[in-house]
Amino acid sequence: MSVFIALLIFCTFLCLYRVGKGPTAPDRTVAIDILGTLVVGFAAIFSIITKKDIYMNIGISWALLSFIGTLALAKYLEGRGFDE
Amino acid sequence: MSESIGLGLLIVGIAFDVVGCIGLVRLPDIYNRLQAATKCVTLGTCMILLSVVFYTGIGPISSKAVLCIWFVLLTSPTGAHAIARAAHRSGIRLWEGSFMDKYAEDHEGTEDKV
Amino acid sequence: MKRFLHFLILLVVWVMLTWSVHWQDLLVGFVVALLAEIMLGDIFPTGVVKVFYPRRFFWLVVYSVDFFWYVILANFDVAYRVLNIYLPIRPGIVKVRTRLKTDMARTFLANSITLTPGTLCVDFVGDHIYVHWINITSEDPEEETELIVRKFEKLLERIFE
Amino acid sequence: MHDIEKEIRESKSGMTMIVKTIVRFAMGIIILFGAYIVLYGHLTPGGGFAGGVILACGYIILTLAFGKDIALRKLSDQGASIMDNSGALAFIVIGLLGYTGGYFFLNFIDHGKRFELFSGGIIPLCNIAIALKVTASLFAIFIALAIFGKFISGLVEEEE
Repeated sequence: MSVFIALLIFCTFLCLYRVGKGPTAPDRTVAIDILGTLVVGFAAIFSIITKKDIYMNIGISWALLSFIGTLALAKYLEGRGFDE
Repeated sequence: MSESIGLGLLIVGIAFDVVGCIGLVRLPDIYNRLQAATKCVTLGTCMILLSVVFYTGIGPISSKAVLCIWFVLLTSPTGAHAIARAAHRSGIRLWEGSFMDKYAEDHEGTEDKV
Repeated sequence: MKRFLHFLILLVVWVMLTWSVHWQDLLVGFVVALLAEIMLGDIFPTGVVKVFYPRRFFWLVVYSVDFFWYVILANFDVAYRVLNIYLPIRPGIVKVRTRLKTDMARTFLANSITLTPGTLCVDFVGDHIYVHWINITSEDPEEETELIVRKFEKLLERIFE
Repeated sequence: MHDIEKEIRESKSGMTMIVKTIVRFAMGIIILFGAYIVLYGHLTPGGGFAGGVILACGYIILTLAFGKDIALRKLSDQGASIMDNSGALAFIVIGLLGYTGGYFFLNFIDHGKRFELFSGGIIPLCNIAIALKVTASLFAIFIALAIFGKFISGLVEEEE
């Protein structure tokens, strides 16, 4: 299992590279969106290791919060207020 | 038996995750990156969650994993669509090697183009 | 009808979350699902009701299998393009036309386009979809429509319209 | 009857039709998940604050996807204010009711069997009160910041 976690951490560093380098703001937004989905994978692997269902709660709420973040950033990039 | 199926799904899922993140780094402009990353990471994460179902059998963990698969499948392409539209409207042009851009042509000079 | 269906879906989700049929869990689930239904039942899309007719449900299963096959294909396609040294891509945004009318069908079409080989839905204006295509193989709008949209449109028409 | 579906389809505010349909579809499940985190706070990780944040995020998604008008019809600013205050009041009242047995915050309800849902005494009630307060406050803060940001950018444009 530790091999899989190491590979996922490698993916996370690729995303962080894109967050740091990304020439424009939407590039960084994409990388953050993908990072949110990768965390769900982390939660799933931890729930396999420990056989506890609390990690799946974390996964569901993380998927939800990353969806909100993506929508808010997309709306900000379009140059509109959050409430219109 | 079910554990070996779970292990296989886990390996395939993480392989797709790695390919998606390599695509995020290698491809030239935001739209191509969005394509590679969204497709591969969505399917990869769904396969990891499916392997949870095979590892733990029917029970509280796998029912939550099924809910999570459903949620990721629903929200991930929607987020990709929102980012792509916002990027185009905020004035990010396509990569110079691109072939055509009907969206920019159709909105040339109109009020819609920000 | 729509609101009752929404309530049932919420109750099933509650049972999946708690994974228990003890009377206390079911009682609290009933109350919470009822409250959520009263608050948000009116914005639930009407088109979902149609899926639960038997014939449409059969086509939904067929569509799911078809869609899953295309998703697998899309991933191998992306892997081929990303891991190749020469990056064989020829990207661009094309405009295709759809004949679907209802909101649910259009939403599912757009999300399916995003997850299948080489295409990404950028915007929906009127009847036209702007699609970012990673490897353009034709310039004729009819042929593009045939390649990108038709394969899902036939099934989605039977499910949601 | 007021037809909210037609209004959502025709309104120009908010995001595209795809985002709107997905949010309409997933909204009930988000609220249900937040309620699950709140009500099972004494058995699993979570509790009033975490669940309240998820509930508030549900309303923030509504505001982002549909615009202010439709979201404020689901939870108006007066409604948020009433929810906020009643949450704080309920928390205090639960604490004061402990004096019926002699102490502040005495757990005066029957504890029930272990690991069943109704086993925490007053702790689930406190969680619900905290969740009401957190939901209403976060939603009100979001709305206030959105309006205030527009006000500030208007001032900057005037100066230029």
